[in-house]
Amino acid sequence: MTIELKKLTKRFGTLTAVDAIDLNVGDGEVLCLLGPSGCGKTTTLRMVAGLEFATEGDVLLAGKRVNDLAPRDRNVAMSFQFYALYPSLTVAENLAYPLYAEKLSAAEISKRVAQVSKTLQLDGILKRTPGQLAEGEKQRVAVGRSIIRDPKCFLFDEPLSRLDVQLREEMRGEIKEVLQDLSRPTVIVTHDQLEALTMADRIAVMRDGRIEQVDTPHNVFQRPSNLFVAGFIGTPQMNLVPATLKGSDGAGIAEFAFDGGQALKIQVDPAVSQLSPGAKVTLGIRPRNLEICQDPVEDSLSTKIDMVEPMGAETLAHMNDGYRDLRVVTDWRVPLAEGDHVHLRFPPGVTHIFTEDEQVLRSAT
Amino acid sequence: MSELKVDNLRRTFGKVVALDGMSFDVAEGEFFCLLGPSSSGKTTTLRAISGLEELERGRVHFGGRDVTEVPVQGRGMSMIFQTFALYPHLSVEANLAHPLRRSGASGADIRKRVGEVAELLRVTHTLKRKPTTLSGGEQQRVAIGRAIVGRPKLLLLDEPLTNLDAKLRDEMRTEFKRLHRELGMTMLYATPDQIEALTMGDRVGVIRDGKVVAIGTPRDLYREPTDTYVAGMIGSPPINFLDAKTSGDGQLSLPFLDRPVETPGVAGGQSLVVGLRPHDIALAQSGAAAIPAKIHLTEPLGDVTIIDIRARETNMKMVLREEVAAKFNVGDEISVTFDPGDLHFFDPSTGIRRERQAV
Amino acid sequence: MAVLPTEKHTSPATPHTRGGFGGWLLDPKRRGALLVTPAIAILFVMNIFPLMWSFGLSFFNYKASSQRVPRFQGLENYQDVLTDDKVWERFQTTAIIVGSSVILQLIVGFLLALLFAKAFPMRRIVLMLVLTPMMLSFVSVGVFFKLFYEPTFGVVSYVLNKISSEPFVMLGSPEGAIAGIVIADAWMWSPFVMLLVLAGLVSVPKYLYEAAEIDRASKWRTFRTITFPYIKSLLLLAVLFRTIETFKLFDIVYIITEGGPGSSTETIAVYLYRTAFQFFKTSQSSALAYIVLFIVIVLTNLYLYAVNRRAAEVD
Amino acid sequence: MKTPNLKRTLMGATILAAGLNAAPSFSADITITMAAPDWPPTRFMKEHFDQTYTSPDGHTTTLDMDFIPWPSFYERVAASLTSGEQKYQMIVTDSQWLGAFVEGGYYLNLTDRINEDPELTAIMQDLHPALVSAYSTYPHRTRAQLEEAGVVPAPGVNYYGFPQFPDTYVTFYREDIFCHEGEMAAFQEKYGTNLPCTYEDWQDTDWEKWGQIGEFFLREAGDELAGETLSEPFYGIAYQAGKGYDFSTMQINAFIWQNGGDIWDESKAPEAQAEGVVNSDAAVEAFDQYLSFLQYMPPVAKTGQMDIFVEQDLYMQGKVGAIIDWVGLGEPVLDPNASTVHDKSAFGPAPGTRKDDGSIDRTGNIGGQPFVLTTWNSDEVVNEALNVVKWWLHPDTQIEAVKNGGQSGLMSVMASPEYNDLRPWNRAHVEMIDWQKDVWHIPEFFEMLTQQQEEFDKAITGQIGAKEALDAVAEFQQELLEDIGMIE
Amino acid sequence: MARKHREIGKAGWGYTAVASVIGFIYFFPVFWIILTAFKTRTDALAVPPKLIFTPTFDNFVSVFYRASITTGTSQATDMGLYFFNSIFIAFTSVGLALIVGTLAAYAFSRYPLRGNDTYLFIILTTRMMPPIVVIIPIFLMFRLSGLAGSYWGIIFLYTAFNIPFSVWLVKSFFDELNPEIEDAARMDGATERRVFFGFCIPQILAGLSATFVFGLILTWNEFLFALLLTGVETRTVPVAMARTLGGEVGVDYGLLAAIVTLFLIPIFFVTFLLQNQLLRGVTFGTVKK
Repeated sequence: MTIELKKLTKRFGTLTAVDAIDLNVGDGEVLCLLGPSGCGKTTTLRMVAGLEFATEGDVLLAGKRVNDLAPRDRNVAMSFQFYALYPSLTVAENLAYPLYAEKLSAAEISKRVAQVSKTLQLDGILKRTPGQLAEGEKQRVAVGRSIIRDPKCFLFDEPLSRLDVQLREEMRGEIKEVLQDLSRPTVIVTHDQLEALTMADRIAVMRDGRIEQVDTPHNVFQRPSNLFVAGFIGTPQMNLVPATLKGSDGAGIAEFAFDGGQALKIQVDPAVSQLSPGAKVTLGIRPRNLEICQDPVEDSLSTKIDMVEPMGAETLAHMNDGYRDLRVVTDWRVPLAEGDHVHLRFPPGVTHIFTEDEQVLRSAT
Repeated sequence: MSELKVDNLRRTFGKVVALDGMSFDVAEGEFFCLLGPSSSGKTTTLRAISGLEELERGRVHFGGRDVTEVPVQGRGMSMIFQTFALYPHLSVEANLAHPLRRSGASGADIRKRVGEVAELLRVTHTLKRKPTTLSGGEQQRVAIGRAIVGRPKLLLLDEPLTNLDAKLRDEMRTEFKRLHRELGMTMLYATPDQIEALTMGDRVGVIRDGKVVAIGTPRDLYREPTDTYVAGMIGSPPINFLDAKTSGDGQLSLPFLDRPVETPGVAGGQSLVVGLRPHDIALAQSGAAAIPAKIHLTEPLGDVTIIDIRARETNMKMVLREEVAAKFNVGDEISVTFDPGDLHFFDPSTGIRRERQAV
Repeated sequence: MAVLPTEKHTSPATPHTRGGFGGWLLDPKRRGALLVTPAIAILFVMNIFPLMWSFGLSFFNYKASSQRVPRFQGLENYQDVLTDDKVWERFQTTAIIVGSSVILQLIVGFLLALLFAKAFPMRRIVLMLVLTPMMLSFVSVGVFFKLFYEPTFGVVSYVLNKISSEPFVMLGSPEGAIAGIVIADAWMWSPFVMLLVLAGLVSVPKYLYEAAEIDRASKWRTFRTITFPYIKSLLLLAVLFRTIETFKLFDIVYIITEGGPGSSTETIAVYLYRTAFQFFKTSQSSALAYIVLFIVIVLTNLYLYAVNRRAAEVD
Repeated sequence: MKTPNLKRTLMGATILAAGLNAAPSFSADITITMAAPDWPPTRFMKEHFDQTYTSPDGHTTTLDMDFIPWPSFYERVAASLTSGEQKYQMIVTDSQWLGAFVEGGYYLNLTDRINEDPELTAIMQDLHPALVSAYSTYPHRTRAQLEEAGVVPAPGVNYYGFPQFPDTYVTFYREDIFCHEGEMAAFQEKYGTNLPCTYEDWQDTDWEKWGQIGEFFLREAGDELAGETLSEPFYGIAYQAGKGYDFSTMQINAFIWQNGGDIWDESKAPEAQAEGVVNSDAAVEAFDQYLSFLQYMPPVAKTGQMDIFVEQDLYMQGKVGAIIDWVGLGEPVLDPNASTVHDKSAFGPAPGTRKDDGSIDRTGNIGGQPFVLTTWNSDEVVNEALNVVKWWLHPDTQIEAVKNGGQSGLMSVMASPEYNDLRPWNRAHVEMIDWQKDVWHIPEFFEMLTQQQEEFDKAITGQIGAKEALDAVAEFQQELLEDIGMIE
Repeated sequence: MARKHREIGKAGWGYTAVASVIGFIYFFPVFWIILTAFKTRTDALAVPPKLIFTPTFDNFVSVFYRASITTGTSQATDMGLYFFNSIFIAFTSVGLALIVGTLAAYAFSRYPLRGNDTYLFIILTTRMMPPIVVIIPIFLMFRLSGLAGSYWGIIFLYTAFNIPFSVWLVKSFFDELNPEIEDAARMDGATERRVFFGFCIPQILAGLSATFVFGLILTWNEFLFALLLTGVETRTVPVAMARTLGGEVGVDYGLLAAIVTLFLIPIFFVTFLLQNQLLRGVTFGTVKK
């Protein structure tokens, strides 16, 4: 079973919420739709569920076009951002709710409820109503209700957005474990890149109704296809430094001039040779990839520590040389003092180049 | 000399004890964070300091005098509220100008100050608008602006980032820190989020059940948590707690190891709770120190990946760089190791930290 | 009560006093009491004091139309009232009218609410048509419904006469007269129930219906498990509020039937009015008024209980 | 209230002193506020007062009439009186309230004034004794008692009021139908007696014929009436049978009296009983007769809502051939804007019970209202108010009033040659007024009336019989009268 | 593109048509009353009932001027004065109640007294009880105090009548305010008076005006107190309306309908504007949504 979206478009009046997107979710695959609020990810999900109608394009579930089917006829399971637990029913009744339509025997229903409640550790709270549950429990019940039956696909809308920081960290893992057992196409909508990175097999990064990149978490993180994805994924945010290409050697070693006059050679993707010297580029490098040297070394950017933020195991340092801010994350043991002059090295192979049209410059692999 | 001295505050709401023996000092110009879970008394503390809350017991000293009886209007503090509490019926400009009204400053003066603050916080373009038309980040900045425009000697911040989304929170943290440096005012910041406390605070006071249970610099609290509560509170992913025994001097038995670990300074024959931070667990190259473990779950966070491992029935979390972690899959067998020097020891019954020499 | 403040609502500590109005207002210990005083004072003078007075009166044999010096007679008035078959008959009549009217209001109001629960073009305007009855005065509703029921001139009678051969004489029998009053009252106040039910219906988060749709729940199950629980407490509120209000039913009865035929539609409010203002049995009517007041207090208590339950559910 | 007012007493003394010292032409500004129902007879009084009145004592007198809508008139006046606001100097009052408000100390006893003032004495003598009995006396004195005394004021009788609008009920009928040749012939054929067409015919109409008329003119839609096909049902007769106020008692009392029954044996108080009088066989028989005609009336009679206005509406809209209603409601019948039968109506005396000698007893219950003075007025105001009374009961004023929809209680006016032609119902009114009696004026009257209306209503709507109803009334009245000490 | 079903909770013009028909059936009695306002007496009582007739404005004229049947002269009905009385009495008393009630509501919301809920309960009870229960003692009190028939008497009474309503409704608005805004104002140095007038009141201005209007509507139609406790000069419109109920003729349906129609117009529009607040208003703020 698969989900296929073909040129799927949704317009509300003059506003185009979703703009002709194509997407495939394979059987058993978990796909995260990731993007800032208002990017059209929830609308896309709702079109798959049938709660919203496509203006143009098609939704195919298991190869069948379902555009004109009501949600109930599409046989999808969905968990809502606000959980949508039925407030007057107990947890057990909530879990059993989707099963009534399948005309199962009472015994079968209670068996399935028991199964799910065991998987999600809901045994202790089966008799309670949603009002008596903690946020995390509600969340698990919502998940339980969507996985109790055997639908064509699973849809999750911002499943963790209502939980506090600590609970979110716990639940990320928990849901991921559950998802690994469901062999159905699954779509998760989230605006939190950490959730997407942890839970997805693939991530589709959306912006303004379009998909910017679809790839594995690893690739989305390590090989962003454009400036938006690079900036959106990763915390602290990737350092994005405007620079001018001075020249390259064809093997990926290129020299860049920075504002303020400093110039250095950095090993980047060999595709840099496609650019002619003088081209304006943006260099992208993750805060954890920059290396701090106390003493000046060749091809390092000298700068000054502006501010230090201890984060426990790591330390985030803000550097400023008068022209640009750079964020660097180091182990907490590295001594850093505000006002110190340091030198930053760009290790080979970790610097991305974005051209003026904001696309990454990368040789085919 | 301490600018703010909070001494043994008590406040109850019906049967609920909000504050009970809350005491701490904040030095002039210091950025002090109160860290504690929700309803541990942070908000009540700030409100008591500001004079918005009456106290049953305890004194508040500020700027060298006892202000316990001084009305809220006369304390010269300002506050940033969790809900921002912007005046919805006034324009941004009027919101920012309000704290200056009582100072008797001239209209021109007020306009100048408002302009400066708006400039500083990059909200100049919103001055004529009503707060409800602003984005969350802009509202937050206006709230900050209103709190600092009167140049208070003490700025109280009550979970100001709770209502913002993750990305904005990261940005605002840095912004607060920068503001503190530029304005040099004393700040008292309440938050339930350890990362906020660690990144911003000069010192952090950890609150539990209405009183401060630990005070220290972020680094100290991370390195030498005073008890299991503090240890569990600080650090992400949270510290791994393990039940351990010492078999002899310097010999520590850990549940996931079939042999004792050499740990100098540990006395024999006692039960301990051992804390081991996920970041302190490393992949083992090879050799005797290697502990065999199985990968249970991976959570890629971008640069780093949290790996849940299981070693002899014991679940632990560790953190690996993404490019390293990407090589592994769930179910893979790996070897890990740690430096015994990174272990933290706690009393199993009280949870209080034990220093090595004392152990 | 739902009105209990959370801890954040409490007064700030501002122990210092100042002169003048500000200082007076600023005294935090008395501020609440002082602010409440004017309201309580007016209520005391115009409501509570008269009530106490009449409570006193209810132990005398005072008549407002007589110059005789009132004589204290203890609980005699209460005894008279409570042992008077007439009074019990009026209570019974009131109960029947209140009961059937409230039930009818619930049904009609509920159906109307279902009609208006959907968003449709011009909804606000169409809704106004249904809300209008509530804005009329009792007098006009009474007079015109009486005219509608009139066997010769009435529109209702005219239409029904076309259908049946017998002339339609609605108010000729006790049952018909009660029906006539109930229909008029229910017509006037069903929109109120509708408003409450509508509030319940729109308070159901849309995502619950979406979830039910996804879960393939039948319409009936959706109603039973989602819609109904949301309006349940509001229905209870509607019942109590309307019961309290219908308990006051006076003008419509007085105009449509004058309590007739016989005394079959004379409500306790009409009877109280007659006792006090036509028979001038001031003391006795005070005693009866106190009994009515007691019932209203009980009902009001139940009402507030329902309000709080609703508030708890909404939170 | 009779609380002595020092200020007022002093004022009175000053005025008295001034009167003694100075010339008798002491004048002042006087405002007389009068509670009055809002309808033409009172409106006329105000208009005419403003145009014609000059104070014989030289005062500048203003008559400030508070026109109160009829339906809330009683409540308003009762509220004003018992609330002690002392707003009114004069009040138009239904006669049955006299007891309650005299006992309450609100209505001024005028016996001495009348006694001392020959002008007033003359007026009282000229007033029809039925009116004096009904409108003026408290405790109530019957016409017979007054006539026996023969003088005004009669010894031991207290006088309170003067007629503002003396009202009687008469028959309103459709000349076009009752004088239609075909209908007349058909009626003659069916009942062997004539269909009343002229005034004289109505003088000879008893309840039996009234019933025949009802039966005769009961027509379905589609039937012929006076040569035209009816699109809606038509009815022959209607009289009051309404639950409100006194809207059935007034008619039922007539039946009872005419049948030799009585409504309460007050004349023998305190020994007399309500039991056995109120529910006497004669009374039951009379009530039964009253009920027997309801079947011919428009269906609203079955609801107990046939009040004096509904009758009038049914008549004016051409739904009924003849009604018995108050003269006071006659004017709109002639108004083309309100009435479809304004040019087809004539008026006759109300039917009565034929006695053995062939004459007809038309004893009826008087309507209309007296006006009274209130007890808190200063002497000066009382004097001036009595001047107003004299002005109002002056024959010239009375004639003008009659021309403008009023009525007169002065025998001299009613006897004047022009009187009968002033309004079409005047002849009937004069004939009827001689038959009038009134209900008893005890303070508890309202309670009795309400309960009685309730029982009558049950009988009218067919829930109980005449006997049951009157038994219930008798039992209630007996108990109540015993309670208040009227019966021992 | 073809749609098999609509999104949940939405409907189109077809639905509007159905709802309009049902709404109109429900509205029909009112429609009939409005029609009657344009009918002559004969048309109003015509059998069969007339839907088509020659409309007349006489009834509306008669509201203010009436022609005497006998003399044919036209007299002012004093309806202008009664209008003024209604407006003056209602505005003054509702205004007073709003001021007094707002102060109390603020206290109940922000400075709860001991027994706060009991006070609130008593206040609500005074409004829930049938007026017939209090009218007797009030009547007696007016009798002794001499307040009967004066403007101040009825204004005072209506003020008391409106206070419970104002307190509960305004309190519900105060309860919804974010109290941190007031705290912020205090921190900014605002006095308590300024907190109240400068920050609380402006935020609930809309609520206050809604309360005022609801109070007017409730007071406007009051009949029993007005009947018994107003005098000639202080009579209000509902009492004056009673003149249509009988006098020389029975009920003057056309005139009553005309008055009802005239009085319906302002309330209709006000209700239309306040539609979203309506429920809160009619339940004294106890039900917010």
